[in-house]
Amino acid sequence: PLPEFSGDQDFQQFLQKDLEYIRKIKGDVAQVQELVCTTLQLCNEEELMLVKQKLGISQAPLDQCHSKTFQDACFSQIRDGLQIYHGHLALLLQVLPAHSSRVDALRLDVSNLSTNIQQQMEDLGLNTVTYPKAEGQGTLPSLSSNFDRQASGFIIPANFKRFLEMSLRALRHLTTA
Amino acid sequence: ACGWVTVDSPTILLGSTVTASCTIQSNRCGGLEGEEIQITWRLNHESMSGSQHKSIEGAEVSNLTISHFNQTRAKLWCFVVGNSTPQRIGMAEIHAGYPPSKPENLTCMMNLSENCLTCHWDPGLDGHLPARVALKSSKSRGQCEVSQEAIPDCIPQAGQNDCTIPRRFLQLYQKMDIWVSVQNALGTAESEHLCIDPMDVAKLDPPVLKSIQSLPFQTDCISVAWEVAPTSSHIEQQCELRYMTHEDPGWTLVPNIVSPNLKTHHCGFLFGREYRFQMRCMRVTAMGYWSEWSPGWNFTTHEKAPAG
Amino acid sequence: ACGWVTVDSPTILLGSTVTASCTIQSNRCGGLEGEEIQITWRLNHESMSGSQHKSIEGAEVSNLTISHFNQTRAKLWCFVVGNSTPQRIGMAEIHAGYPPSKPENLTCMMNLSENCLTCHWDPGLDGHLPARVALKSSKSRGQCEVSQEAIPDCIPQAGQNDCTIPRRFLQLYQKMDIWVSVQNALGTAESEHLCIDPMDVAKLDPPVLKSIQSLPFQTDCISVAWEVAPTSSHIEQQCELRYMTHEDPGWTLVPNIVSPNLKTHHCGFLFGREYRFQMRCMRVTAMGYWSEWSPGWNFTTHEKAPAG
Repeated sequence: PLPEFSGDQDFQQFLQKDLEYIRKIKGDVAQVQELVCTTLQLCNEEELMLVKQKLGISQAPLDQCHSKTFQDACFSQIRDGLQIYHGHLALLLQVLPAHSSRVDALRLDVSNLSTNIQQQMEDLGLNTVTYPKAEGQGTLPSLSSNFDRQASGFIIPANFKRFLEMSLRALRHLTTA
Repeated sequence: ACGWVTVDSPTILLGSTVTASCTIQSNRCGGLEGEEIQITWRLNHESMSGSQHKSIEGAEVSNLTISHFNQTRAKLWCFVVGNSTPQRIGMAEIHAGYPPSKPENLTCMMNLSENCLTCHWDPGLDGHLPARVALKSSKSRGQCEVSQEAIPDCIPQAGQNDCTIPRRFLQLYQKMDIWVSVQNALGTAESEHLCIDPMDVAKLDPPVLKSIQSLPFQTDCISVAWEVAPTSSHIEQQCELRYMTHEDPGWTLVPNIVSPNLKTHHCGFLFGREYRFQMRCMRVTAMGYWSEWSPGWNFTTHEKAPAG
Repeated sequence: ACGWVTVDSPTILLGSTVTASCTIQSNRCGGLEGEEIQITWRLNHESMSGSQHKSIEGAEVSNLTISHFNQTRAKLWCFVVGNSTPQRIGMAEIHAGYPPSKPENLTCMMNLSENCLTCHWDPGLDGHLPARVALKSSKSRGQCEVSQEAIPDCIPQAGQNDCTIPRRFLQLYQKMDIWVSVQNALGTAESEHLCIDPMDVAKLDPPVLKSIQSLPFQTDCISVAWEVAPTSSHIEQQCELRYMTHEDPGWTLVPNIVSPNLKTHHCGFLFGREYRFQMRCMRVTAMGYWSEWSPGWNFTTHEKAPAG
């Protein structure tokens, strides 16, 4: 039911605000990745393929956003994915203790954006149903060693940045500007 | 008790009338038994006398009326005059002032580097009374018709007419309902409500000039390379450049330089002159505030090329 | 788990030897099955190789020994080299340093206006390890043989070698046992103990010069009126006055002016000269510290009286 909305002025403003906010959060995630590199010496994702697979930290789903005909479900997946990453990013408070205020600020932005999307969907009368998550999706594995925690401290922001880039592409389709 | 003072109200309108009474039960005041009780008053240090009579229960009562009470704070003392020094028996504190006036011109500004929202207002007339001033806000939606989660009051420093709401209480990119409330013993006043998204009242941090060159070579044109501030690189901005020479210190303005193209090109410069350049930016939607001017950058254009 | 690193101890003496082992159970590492496993190490960014062998359980184990370990903090990474990019499999953080050295020259000073006791010490060599430094104290009696009520540790600001014990923890006019304790992963060290009464190490607030006059009239004598600081008016003090002229800027000192006689009289001053006076005070028992010099007071002596 979305296409005829896309010309609507409120909807466009809602999109512009979300696009700007996602760009801001993406910039902040890049800064956190820099901190992970300088502080934890973890800079290259190629070196962590094995441990990533072992830990099984999956990317939050955005499959509903790939289809040409834009679905309410895509907004729901963006909103739910943001909540998942808000939870996962808490791990960074452990592995970057000296930068907790920056991590807190990032998580606050992530939860604000998720709330904004939820409210805007309600205001625009979109279907706000939460899609069932695949088993284990969204929950972090138990991290037994310091290495596993620090490796996750690299993997989570890397996943989240890809998630934000996909969200940006999906929402840009809808802007008429 | 031996004696006490009552006033109709401890807080009154400045210039109105105060009525007070002082009651003395001499049988309860060790040392006054059987003495002839004479009651006098003192307003701060100014002596006053009331009308004294005996109450049904046999206590001595003095009533005092002060019209056009013109002090904002005063102590009203009740004395009993006996053989020795007049004795202070009771006291009442009186505050006089005005109900709070409506705070005006409420404006707010989002500071992107400190990540907080600072609001300022004009307090209007001084009520002369202890007042509780609070910047109130609540998260909202749409055009703030429905308030959602209330946010803890922001209490300004004493005597200050501004208050800063920390990031953790803000909901960015969503409307917030913000107003000022002033309350004293004589009433309450509220400012107009603002319905704003903090990011729509952001003051951007200034851009940074990266380099200035004479381009194309040997022409009167220059090319300025610049960058937006990192704290606002996610915001589409319109910027303006200004330059001046020491000889005539008026600024020349070059408007409508839109980010993100980070090079801007201008001609018509004089040869062999030292120019000073600065740039500032604002949201392309013109919402919010201009940034401060960037740090200045001095550049001397090359001498005119020898003719032919 | 797929792989892990163990070290004999995560915190070692700087310059000693580190032995570490990395174990890889390729059957537990999805994607390594059947591959020939080669283990390499990296200390921070520096590549290293260990001696690799197969364990009884069939796991690949590499042992690494690093002698004269000279970094205070390092990450020891274990990599498995397969067909693709070498994969990080495990890591151990190593801290190296020294046991804490004994803090020296512990001194304390009681500030009478802020009513608190500030102690300072020399920390000695840096142990390079996270350390807990605390100024410990307890109320005591006599010469501190028996400690009584322990006082909460005073934790200095990071990197600071002083700490201030607030008034509520102090027992004035009674001995207190005070010392510094430093603890890190390799040991603990304690300073000498001080057994002091805070009031015996008080730094008095400076006295105040009230007036200076040529007295008796037309002589080369002057009379200085002064007062001790209100915060120490209950303490018997010995003070000293100093004065100088602009012409020869050396100070002249007048010692042993004992409070409470608040006027002091001196002669031998040159006529028609501008002098600058200051005063400071100390406990008459000479315990504690001199106050700062009082604010200066300029006084010009009268011209010489015409002869006859």
